[in-house]
Amino acid sequence: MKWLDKLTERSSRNVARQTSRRSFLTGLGTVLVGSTAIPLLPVARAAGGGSAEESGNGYHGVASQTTGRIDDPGDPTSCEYWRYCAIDGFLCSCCGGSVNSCPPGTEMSPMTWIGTCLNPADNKHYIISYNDCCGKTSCGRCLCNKNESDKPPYRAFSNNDTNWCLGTESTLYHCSTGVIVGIATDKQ
Amino acid sequence: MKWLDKLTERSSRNVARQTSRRSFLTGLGTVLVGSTAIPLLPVARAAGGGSAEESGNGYHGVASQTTGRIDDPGDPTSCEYWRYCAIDGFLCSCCGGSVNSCPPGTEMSPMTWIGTCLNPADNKHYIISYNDCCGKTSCGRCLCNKNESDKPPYRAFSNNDTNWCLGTESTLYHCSTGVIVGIATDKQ
Amino acid sequence: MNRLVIGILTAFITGLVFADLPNDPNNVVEKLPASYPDTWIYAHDTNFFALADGKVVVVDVAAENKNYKGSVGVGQFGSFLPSSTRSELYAAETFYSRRLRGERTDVITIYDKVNLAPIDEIVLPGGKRGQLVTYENTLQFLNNEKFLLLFNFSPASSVTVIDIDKRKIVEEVQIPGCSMIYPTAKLSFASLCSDDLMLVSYLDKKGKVKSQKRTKKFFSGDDDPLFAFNAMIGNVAYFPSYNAQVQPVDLSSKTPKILKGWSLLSDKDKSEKWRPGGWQIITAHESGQLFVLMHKDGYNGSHKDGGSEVWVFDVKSKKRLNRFVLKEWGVSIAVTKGDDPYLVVTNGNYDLDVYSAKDGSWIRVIGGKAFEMPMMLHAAK
Amino acid sequence: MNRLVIGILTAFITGLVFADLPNDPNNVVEKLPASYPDTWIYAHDTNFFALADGKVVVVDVAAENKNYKGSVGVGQFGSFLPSSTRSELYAAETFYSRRLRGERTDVITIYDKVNLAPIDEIVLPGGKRGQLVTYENTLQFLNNEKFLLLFNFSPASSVTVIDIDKRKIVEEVQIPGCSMIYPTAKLSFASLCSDDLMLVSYLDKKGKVKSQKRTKKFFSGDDDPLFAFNAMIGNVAYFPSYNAQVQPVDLSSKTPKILKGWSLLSDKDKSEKWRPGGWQIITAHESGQLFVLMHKDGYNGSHKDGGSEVWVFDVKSKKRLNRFVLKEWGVSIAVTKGDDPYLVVTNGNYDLDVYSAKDGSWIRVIGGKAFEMPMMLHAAK
Repeated sequence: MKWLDKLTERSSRNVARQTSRRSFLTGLGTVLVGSTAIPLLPVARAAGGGSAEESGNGYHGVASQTTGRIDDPGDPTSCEYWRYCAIDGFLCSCCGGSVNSCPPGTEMSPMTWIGTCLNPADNKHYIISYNDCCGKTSCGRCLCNKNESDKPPYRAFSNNDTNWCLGTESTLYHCSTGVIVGIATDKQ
Repeated sequence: MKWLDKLTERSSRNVARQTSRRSFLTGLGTVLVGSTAIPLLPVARAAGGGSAEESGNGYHGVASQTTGRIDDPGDPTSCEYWRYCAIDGFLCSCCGGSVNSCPPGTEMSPMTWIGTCLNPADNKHYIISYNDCCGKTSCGRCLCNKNESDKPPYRAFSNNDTNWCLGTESTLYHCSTGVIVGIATDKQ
Repeated sequence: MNRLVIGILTAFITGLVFADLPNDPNNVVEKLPASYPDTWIYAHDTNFFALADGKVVVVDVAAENKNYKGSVGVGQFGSFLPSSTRSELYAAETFYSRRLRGERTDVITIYDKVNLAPIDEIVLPGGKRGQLVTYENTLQFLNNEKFLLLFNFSPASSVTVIDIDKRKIVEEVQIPGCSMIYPTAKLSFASLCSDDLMLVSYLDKKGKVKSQKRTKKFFSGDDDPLFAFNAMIGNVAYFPSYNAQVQPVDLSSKTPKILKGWSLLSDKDKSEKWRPGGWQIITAHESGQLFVLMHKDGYNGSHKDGGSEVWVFDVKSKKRLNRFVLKEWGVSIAVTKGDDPYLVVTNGNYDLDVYSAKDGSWIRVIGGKAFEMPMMLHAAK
Repeated sequence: MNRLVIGILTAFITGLVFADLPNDPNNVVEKLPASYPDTWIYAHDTNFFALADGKVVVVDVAAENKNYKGSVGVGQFGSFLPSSTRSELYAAETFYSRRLRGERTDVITIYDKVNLAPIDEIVLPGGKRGQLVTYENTLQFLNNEKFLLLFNFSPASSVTVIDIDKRKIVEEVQIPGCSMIYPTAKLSFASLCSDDLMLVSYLDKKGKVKSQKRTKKFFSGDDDPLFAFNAMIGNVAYFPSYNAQVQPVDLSSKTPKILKGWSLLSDKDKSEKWRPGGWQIITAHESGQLFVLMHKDGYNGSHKDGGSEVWVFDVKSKKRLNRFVLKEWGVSIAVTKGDDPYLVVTNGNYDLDVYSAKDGSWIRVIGGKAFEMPMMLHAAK
């Protein structure tokens, strides 16, 4: 299940933290300086002031998590977490699941699309299987769209526009995981 | 079909125009001065600056309408239009219908809840039947909740919490009309 | 950080020799405990922008992190009720064969708490399930959770009695002109009626209706209606009115005892026109405290406007103990049970604000588009 | 206005003697014309926050007022296609007996344009309807709209051929490793394939597959994939690539003619890394103009980021004619036909911005929660 970012007004306010440059939102009052988005418009600026409610992941009302491993760095509730380089959907880490497990009552899709993401801790590329969790309505939380090496639907298994809730009892899409299935030996 | 205002971030920005004091939004950065809501917080203020896109109805991206009658004053796409004193739902005027007609492909509910609203033009109270239009998913546009003389569900025909898509082929609620069915002779 | 520092850090980190991260386990689906802690609540998202697609989210309000535990679908003005004696959840819904249209099927779905998965369903005939913006008292237990009672509205009013042990419908009780289900004694329930009184329906052990009885009139629907929401402390139901009266009704015996009402307002409060308002505007803690969502400058029609403050009352002394000024405008409120209760507030952004119910201090916000409109908050009972 | 002025105005207005407003007519439901003007578009709202509950909204982009004409439900990654020869609309959807679960039924529903009401449906066996974020080429006509073709993905790829006159399925064409339906001549269609070429499927007059043929390789899915969206001018399909090449394919004869590609970019554009990006990133006007949604500072993965500008090209001269700076960041674009074309842009707030397609001047915004996510805009053809 793959798609583009939903831009509620909320997300456009939290533009600096919620979205990387890889977002529609770059057109809504931000400018890119290096890899940091700086809000420019008054609306964005007014809302951009950090507060205790804003965790580093940029999703208002979603607290940060850690993997607990120094060799798996980052926040699994953040769209910037390294495994999510080609993810497209709601992060299961925000929905009662985790980076590699589905929320209760959903079914993990046996078919997936595959990404190859760089782990900044060991500088190795890992093969990530973006298994969808299926059978409940859209989670709604932590929508994240990254498209590194995403291909069009005619390269199906590298495509994140497809509803990958396939081979499950129900094709309703709920959220997405990012499961390590191997090391990409052919990448540097 | 009756409910409370949905407060998207957008609506909280347009607080001064979109909502009267009869809204949750009065808690979100506004203060009441007479009958006009004045935005106080920076966020509300930044967004409160009018622009050509903001019609008098306060719904961004919905242009104003008139009834074309001097004795039926106001804008049927505005929550402040006099007939809507006890409405609760999406205004059919914004959804392909009008104040007294349903959008194509929906079915008008034969059962309704009833309000009594003051027409400021002739200072008379009219009996308004809030017929729901049914059979399609939520219109989404121009959500408006007014509760003048709204009663709890045990006074069913004066209650706007009930899904009045009753006696229709489908109970899916789409939008609400405000149909004049008579003059309220017993009110001053 | 400038490039040099980043370069040094990168060199440092990549200089560490890590073993490859292991492959993740395959096909893991989370489970929940068979019974939930007191700090877990059920947030019912009515989702007005896609009404057929509502849901109930299980939320741990005590947890800063991973507080979204899971969800079950409860759409089309559905009703929801968690069991406290079984590891089950009940959801009354309406389905159509073509989602928005086609053949209608009303169903009570039974979910298990561990897997949040449907384990059975009871099909409801007649297409008359009451569809209202989420109210607590449209789906209730009776007889120590042996019976499940569902409110119907077609627009004739009735209550369907289901034997949950047998998962069978056993009765339909007509309650003309009345609404809602307020369980009284073991085998009876009251309903609020359009003529300013309660109708009490008495069942036999099989769930069949034995008799019905009307109380005297005890409020005025014309002048100062009681809200259909109430809060229970012990066996006493506290119903607030539009104009901030509280009407206690003792539901411990078969026939409700109408107790003496009192006002939430001081003279100063009255002059400032404070009133209860919002959706779920009242909640209670078992220690005897009543929490009411209040707004100033009330008027005809402000009773669903929400509120800026939650007022805390001691029901014995009828005194106001506290006045919590909310961080964000409130729409619905619920208090969790136990010694360290939380006050959970659906705010005007439709996120949940979590406060201490003891001193009103704000603790955290839970949201992030987890809900479109969590109108109803079910705390464990 | 001060109170005095208001008082005077009130006295003036109420001093007028009005006859009572008449009662409104009863039970009126609007109708639409049997065929729609060129300025009406279909905005397909994929609605990711309630995916089962998507819809298509009919919008008159030329009207300031009353521009929301009506809607039909198209959910669960549905596909949609309006007819230009019949007064009909087609929607391919997936339903479940319990909304989110239960028995699956895939259906093509036929709506009439006048009433936006379902008039018939074709049930699709096998539970294999392709579910993707809304693409134009998953549902297409062939043979002057006698055949309706639907893309399946299970993950085996195939195309179901439906005879619309008879409202019957006549064939399923296997297209292994390929995707989408690009009609070529009267009885054939092409699909884009994973091995960098097109597969062409030839049907007989009854809709049965006669033969299939692969073109030579003409692009590189590894290095610079073609988007699956294209824009048609006459019988030539213009496919943009991730890196801003345009690949024209002449679809007028049975076998597609791969024409010479060209770059949208000048050397300066290239140094600024301009690229097409967004969802529906390309559209055309029949006069020979191509419109492409562009963003700066492109990188691996920016191809769905949307864009700040729409660039206008003349396909004959391959010159850029115009460069429209959008008022709001764009996600999807479509141009209406006729002498006064409009450029319609789904913006980052998921409202529709309407521009003049001639000079790029902004005209109006159409929104107000009419859509959650109108990813695909179908203009009349």
